[in-house]
Amino acid sequence: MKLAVQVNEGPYQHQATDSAYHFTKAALEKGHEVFRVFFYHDGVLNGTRLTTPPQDDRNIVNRWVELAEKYDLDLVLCVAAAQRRGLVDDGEAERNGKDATNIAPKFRISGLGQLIEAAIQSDRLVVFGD
Amino acid sequence: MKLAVQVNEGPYQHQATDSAYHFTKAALEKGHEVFRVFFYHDGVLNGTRLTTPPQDDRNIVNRWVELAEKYDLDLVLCVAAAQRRGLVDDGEAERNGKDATNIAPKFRISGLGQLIEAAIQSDRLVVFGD
Amino acid sequence: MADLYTVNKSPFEKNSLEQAIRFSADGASILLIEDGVYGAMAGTAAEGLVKGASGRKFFALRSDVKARGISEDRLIDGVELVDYAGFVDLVESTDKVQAWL
Amino acid sequence: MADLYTVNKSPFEKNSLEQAIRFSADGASILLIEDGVYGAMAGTAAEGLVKGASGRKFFALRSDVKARGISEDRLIDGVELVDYAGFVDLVESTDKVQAWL
Amino acid sequence: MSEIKKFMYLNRRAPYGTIYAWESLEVVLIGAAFDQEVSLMFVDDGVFQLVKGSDTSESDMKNFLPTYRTLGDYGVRHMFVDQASLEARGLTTDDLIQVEWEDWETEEEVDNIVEAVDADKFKELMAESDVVFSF
Amino acid sequence: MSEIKKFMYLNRRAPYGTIYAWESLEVVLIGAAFDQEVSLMFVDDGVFQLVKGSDTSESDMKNFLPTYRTLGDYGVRHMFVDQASLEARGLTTDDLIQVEWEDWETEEEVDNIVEAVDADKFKELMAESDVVFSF
Repeated sequence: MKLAVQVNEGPYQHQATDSAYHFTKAALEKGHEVFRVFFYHDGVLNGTRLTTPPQDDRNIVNRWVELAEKYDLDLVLCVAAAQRRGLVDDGEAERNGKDATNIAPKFRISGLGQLIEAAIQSDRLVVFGD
Repeated sequence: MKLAVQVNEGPYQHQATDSAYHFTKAALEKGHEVFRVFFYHDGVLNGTRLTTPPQDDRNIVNRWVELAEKYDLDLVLCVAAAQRRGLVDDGEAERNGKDATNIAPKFRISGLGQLIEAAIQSDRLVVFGD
Repeated sequence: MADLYTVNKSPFEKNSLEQAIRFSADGASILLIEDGVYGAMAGTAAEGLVKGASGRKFFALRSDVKARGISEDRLIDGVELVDYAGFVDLVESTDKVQAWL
Repeated sequence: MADLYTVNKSPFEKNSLEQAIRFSADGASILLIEDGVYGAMAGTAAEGLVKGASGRKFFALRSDVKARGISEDRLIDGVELVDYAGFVDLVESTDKVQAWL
Repeated sequence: MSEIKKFMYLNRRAPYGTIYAWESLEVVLIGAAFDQEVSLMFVDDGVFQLVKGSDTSESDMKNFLPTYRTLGDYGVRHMFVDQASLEARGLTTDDLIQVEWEDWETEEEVDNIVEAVDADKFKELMAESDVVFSF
Repeated sequence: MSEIKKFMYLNRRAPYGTIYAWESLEVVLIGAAFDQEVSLMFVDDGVFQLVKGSDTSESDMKNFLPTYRTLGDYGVRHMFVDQASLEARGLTTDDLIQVEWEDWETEEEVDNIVEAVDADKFKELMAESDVVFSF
């Protein structure tokens, strides 16, 4: 089965991103293909490398990064949502005159078309949100 | 009247931060003192300088900055909440080994004690959240 | 003096208005903001909450009412519209603020 | 085959479970996750939602049930606990997923 | 892959209090570039998204009601509204905006693609859909 | 300013589904450094925060139930639970954790500061408070 996953909430505030991570990991471990994880709304905040969660808590951003490294997962942050919430890569920094970036490795910023495409190409779309 | 304002949500996702801004501005314009605006939970995301909202929409971060410049407002981001969500100033970057900062001018990162102190020192605490 | 209660949730989505009313003392002021202003609409399944709450004074934030396309003639009788300056005045004229989120 | 409905809200906080049931077709599978697992508790004012929904199969995510201190003997009869692998299987064995947030 | 899928957007949130309604609309607009069959469903407080007369001049927020009116030009064929949700809120379809639709090839025209449906019809529509987007 | 204020923390959210319960608790812990009179009120799904038996071993989340048990040492004098909220959820105070309290100066001890109250008592408590924190 080919899956598309949509994440609507940021890390820590809502459990939605935890659920999305555990679901995605379980699907990959069962041998399913995850075509793309698309981060929308506050979900784009999953893609910042600047978090420092408490040592006795899970590291939500790093978990995604490690999963992406292991399974060559496509982690896409919606560009419009990212601009509103201050999620920036090199290209965005240059285009919008920002003096820093905060995107984590393995994440990329792209358009909403990537969500539509994922929904078309995949057998199932699974949405996690508030 | 001396006011403390608490903001629990980030920009754009929830209207809470809009309400907090308009309320704070109205209080200042009426001549009240705003002892502190304390940003907690996702509220810390109000303090990033990396946002680029659409040109036909309000710029929530810049509104706070301008209000702080005009009225010498104390805008405090909770450090624990900021660490979880990737809000970083120079000190935090050094302490946690981060290679970039994203805090906006006029905001500062400090402890939760600043919220308690604000509640003690002020005549009213007004909370805006989801 | 009694307290000011702020309610920012639609009464159709969450019970915040119902609970704010239930736990408010006589003489309380209840201010509806954000999606909370839907609680001020007449003719809905939730109008009984405000209509049945005697001894409370209800306010709604005008800018939020207008943004949601609620015309003044659809407001429950007795609900008073205020702007943010009026919100500040309510905070000043009451004992303290309770946010029912 | 029918659809899989995911519900992540407490039935005491929002009507998502009620609506998912109301709009679900006969044979639907309804998976309770996150705060949605409170809908699987027996003896609550909301238990009628699940108990009264004949023709639907209910599941609850075990890790979320356990995190909230709901012991298995307090679950409504017929609610089946699954882990994330079981969640994936449900997605595969149904037509599509509807998230009722 | 040239298969045409049936997309259903499930809208259950009031506008303005949160961004979900607006960012959901942005997906629909972008989705027009793809050749899919698109319907929108408004349930619960989602029906408030279509209420006429929104005026954001005093609230410093973007009024996106006009954008809904253009959806017929963005490949949206149906906008369904849950009748029970309307009734609970004291609303009828007269309180909602109208959205026109025209097929540029066949010149088929529809005055208003906003339509109230009951639960049975709703179930049928959801069952026929291939993908459901929730926000 | 040496005035002692009465702080009331209003908790209406379930644990784990969102971070509000946990980050609210962090405020209470930090607040212990200030000499205030602190009470906590649990209403609606907030009562679930105190339910015994939480086990997060399978969910990779931090179990913060033990922290509530220590609140007596952090200057919290009262933890009130809305009786009606408990009943709607099929719970009694037997389902909730107990929290001990001891005054180190007077050696006064209380076995359990968790107490169910009705709406009238609730109103009274809120009226007596100087500051209400909501999360």
